[in-house]
Amino acid sequence: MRMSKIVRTGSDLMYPFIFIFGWYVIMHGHLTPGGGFQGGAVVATGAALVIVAYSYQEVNAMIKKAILMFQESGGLVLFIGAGLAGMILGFPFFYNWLANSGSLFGMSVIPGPNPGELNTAGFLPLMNIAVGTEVWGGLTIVILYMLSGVEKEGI
Amino acid sequence: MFWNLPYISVVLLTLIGISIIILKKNLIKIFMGVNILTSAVNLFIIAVGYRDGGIAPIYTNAPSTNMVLPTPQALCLTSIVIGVATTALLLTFAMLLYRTYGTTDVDKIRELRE
Amino acid sequence: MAFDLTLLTGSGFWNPFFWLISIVVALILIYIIYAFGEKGYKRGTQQVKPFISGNPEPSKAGVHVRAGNLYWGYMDALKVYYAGLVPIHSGILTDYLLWLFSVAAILFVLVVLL
Amino acid sequence: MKKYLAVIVILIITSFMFIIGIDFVFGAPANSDMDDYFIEHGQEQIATNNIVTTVVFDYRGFDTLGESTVLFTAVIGVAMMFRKLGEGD
Amino acid sequence: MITDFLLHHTPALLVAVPLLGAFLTPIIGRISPIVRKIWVMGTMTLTSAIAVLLVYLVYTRGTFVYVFGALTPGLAIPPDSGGIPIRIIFTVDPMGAFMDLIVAVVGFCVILYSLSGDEKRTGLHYFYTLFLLLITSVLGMVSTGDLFNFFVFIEISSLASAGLVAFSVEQGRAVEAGLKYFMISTMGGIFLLFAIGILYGQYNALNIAMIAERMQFTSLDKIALVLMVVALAMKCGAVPLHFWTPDAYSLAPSTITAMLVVVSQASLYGLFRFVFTLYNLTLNYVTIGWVIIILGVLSMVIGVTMAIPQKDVKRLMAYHAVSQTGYMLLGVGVGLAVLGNQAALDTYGFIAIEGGLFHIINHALYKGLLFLTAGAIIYRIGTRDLNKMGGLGHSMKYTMIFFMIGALAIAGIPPFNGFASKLLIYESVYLFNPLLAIIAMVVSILTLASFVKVFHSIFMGPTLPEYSKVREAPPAMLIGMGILAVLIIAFGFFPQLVVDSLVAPAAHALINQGSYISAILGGA
Amino acid sequence: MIELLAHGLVLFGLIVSAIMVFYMQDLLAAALASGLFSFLISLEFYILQAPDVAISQAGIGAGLTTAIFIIAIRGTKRFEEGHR
Repeated sequence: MRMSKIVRTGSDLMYPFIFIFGWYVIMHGHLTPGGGFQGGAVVATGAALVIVAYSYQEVNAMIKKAILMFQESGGLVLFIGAGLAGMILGFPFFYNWLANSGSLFGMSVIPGPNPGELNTAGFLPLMNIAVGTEVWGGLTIVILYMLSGVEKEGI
Repeated sequence: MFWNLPYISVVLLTLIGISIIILKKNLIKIFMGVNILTSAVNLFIIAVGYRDGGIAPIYTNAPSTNMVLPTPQALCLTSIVIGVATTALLLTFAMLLYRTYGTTDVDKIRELRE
Repeated sequence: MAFDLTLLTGSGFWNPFFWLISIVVALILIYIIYAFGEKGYKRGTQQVKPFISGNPEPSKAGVHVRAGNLYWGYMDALKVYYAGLVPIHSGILTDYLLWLFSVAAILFVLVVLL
Repeated sequence: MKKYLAVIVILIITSFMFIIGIDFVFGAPANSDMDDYFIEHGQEQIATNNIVTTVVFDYRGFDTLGESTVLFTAVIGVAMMFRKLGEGD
Repeated sequence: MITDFLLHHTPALLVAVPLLGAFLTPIIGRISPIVRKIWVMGTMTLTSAIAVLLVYLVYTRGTFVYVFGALTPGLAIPPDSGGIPIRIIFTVDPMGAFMDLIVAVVGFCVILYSLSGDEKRTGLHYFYTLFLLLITSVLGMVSTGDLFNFFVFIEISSLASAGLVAFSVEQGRAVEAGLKYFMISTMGGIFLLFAIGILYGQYNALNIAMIAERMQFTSLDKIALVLMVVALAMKCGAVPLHFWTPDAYSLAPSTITAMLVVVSQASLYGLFRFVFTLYNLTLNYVTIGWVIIILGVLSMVIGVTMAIPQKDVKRLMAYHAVSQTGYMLLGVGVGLAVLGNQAALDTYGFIAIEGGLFHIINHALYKGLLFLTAGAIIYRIGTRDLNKMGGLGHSMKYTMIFFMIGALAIAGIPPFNGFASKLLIYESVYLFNPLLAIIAMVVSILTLASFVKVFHSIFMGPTLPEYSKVREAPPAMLIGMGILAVLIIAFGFFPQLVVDSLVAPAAHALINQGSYISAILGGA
Repeated sequence: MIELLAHGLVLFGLIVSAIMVFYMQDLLAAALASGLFSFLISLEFYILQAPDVAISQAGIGAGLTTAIFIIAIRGTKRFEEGHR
């Protein structure tokens, strides 16, 4: 199944904005509503838009499933690695070893309502990125594989 | 009683979800019922954590500190992602079954019995 | 013995050692019966063949009793029981889900009301 | 026959579910000490403004690991089932 | 330094190591089959070693508490929180450690077995990924002290095992079995989530110990209890919620079937944990005890009677698994029904619980062994229909011996381990209600009868012409089965040692709600 | 008052769309009704002050779940048994 040229051009134009919005949601997860799951889902929805606009064969030539699988595994390894790194540094598993440390993402905040600062929250942004990568890859690969099941039937 | 509106809708949605699951015969329809049931449970969990006049538990430019409970929202996020994973796997099963059995009617997918 | 073999069961006990003794006794009995056997037996001669009223002996593989023929009498005696039990395993997914919900309903009545 | 049984079962379950609909009071949680702790201390301990994210990734971070694992499992499952049909592996 | 590290973070490593292994398997598994085998085997060996270490620590030092994300992992309650646990806590008491041991042993044997005989299959890196995820989920389920975490792990186990059941997608029947199993498990998961929501809404806590301390047993709690009992009884395959069991067990690869037995044991653990630790005496324990007893009796009788006419070897064994689950439910249910009566608990209730728990480990061992032998036979002759088998005893001698050990153990013939645990159950249940004990004995006899049938139709008789070229199972399979067989014999010869050192602490931990609560909340 | 009205309206819409899922025999229409249901429930989450969950439900529930439902309907068949 192949959509018309208008739809494809539209999806081409839309995709960068959806992508940027998704990554905004991921990166500001600790300040505004959102986070890894939500942002990853938004990016994956954008990918779904592209996949729907083009035919499966064209998308399959564009994106390799192995790369998406690698991306998904990589996100998860980053996620669990952030937890394990604390253990190597002498803290318990999943201890937030970056929070209030002054280094990367280590600024403190004043309690109470405030506009917030991006460079806070310890390893939470790292985990947001990891989860965002994982959800993006995972949901896209689910759609691709399910479409592969449809297309072989010739429907 | 009137203020319990979300809980009452949870009960009604549970009723509809269970009805779809038991009474309908099409696999895809049954999975939609599962989706409705999951959403009903999610709504229930969120409703449990609501406080009258509370705001979302986000300090960024929040006007006050009377906040709704954050844990139900965390649980609900988890359950939504679990729901989509479950739905994807279930639909995969349905598609593969259609390939071999040529139907999505549960009355006809019964080679395994006794 | 470093470990106490006896298993205490509150009102009784069990020791695998008794089982070992009984096995030894059984082996001795087997040997005694074996010793009473016919001395003139020779393998691979006509002596081994059974005599079935002069009919030729069927091949070994042909007389193997297959699983479906075992316990025929048992199955025949309990025909009524199995006629009620087997159709329950109907293979229909919604039936199984209905069982799940029925058990939930029964337990609701039992536990919440009692 | 089976349909009537199904309707009866659904009605029984729903009538018991109404206990839930009546016993809980909407808008006034019976108990909120754990969540009050998150709201009060979450910001200074983790330096995060979004308490939900704090709960998701820090206080209950292990759940989130499990949740990502569920998604991973589903992806692997879907990929495994379509393995003959997709090209490559 | 490294031992210090291991001793402090054992529960975290128990889950983190197989998870990391599973995440990397899809990447590493692509390199080559040899690398994949080494990787999976190494991960599983490490996991088993950590589990055994954890079991040792728990049995020598008492309950192991590990708080995820706190600065001091042993401190369940932060000082500024006002006496409430706020983070996810792993509470490994002897009961949980007991289950960890089962998972470690059976998982190790199964992975050893699966090293050979998988050349015919495709998509093996997916298979091993899901396998490691399944191991992780079971280890997490039995170690966790947090309700929602339990739900997450049970969902992982549902997804992973459903995928593995449908692993042979080329046969539509496997997909059908996977669908039925997964659909019913999903409903169970929704029930469980609903129950967790109810408990959370009332008590604002997710930690089992915390909820147990605040438990008031309102009608909402009763609803939550019913939802949990139904969901977990379904997962462990108790009649009349057992319909997925024969389908899933018979069509999964044999290695996975052996693991599915362990998964259902873990669900059984969850059922016992919730009933004993979460509710204990606050609940109407006599009613719920009788509910569990009736589920157990139904499972025993219907499971074994459905098993006898089966023609598929694995389907028959699956019905026996249902039947054996009934023994555990019966034993522990009797213990639960007399929980408030101290005199009865001392005379027979505690022994009934011991018997039920001892039967869990025995069942995991011999049922795992039986499914593995069935897998070896199916691997060699390519059919699972009992009517087509016969005379295999001539060519597969070791498999026959292992099958015989497993069959005699499941039928409760001395001196194998099944007899010891069944004896405990019979004698204690007889004091509770003689009728139940008689039913249990009759079921045991029927089990023996049906295994005589299986043994006769698979191994006895002359060599059939179509199987004249069948060879013995590969050595890796034999080693995997051999470890289980040796354990069965050892458990049969030293039952009192096992009961005293492994089972009795677990049973004490199960019925002693106070010690579980005080391990988390301190004092009290 | 207006909030209460909106709240009630959303809940009413939820139940109506769930009943639509029950009665639609065209599975594609039922999938779209299910998407509408997801969207309404995300609105309800927003009303209940859970913006995180609302975004998540809108992206995952209303967007992706509907998409995979439609893909699955394309891979199987469009109408329920007994249709016409």
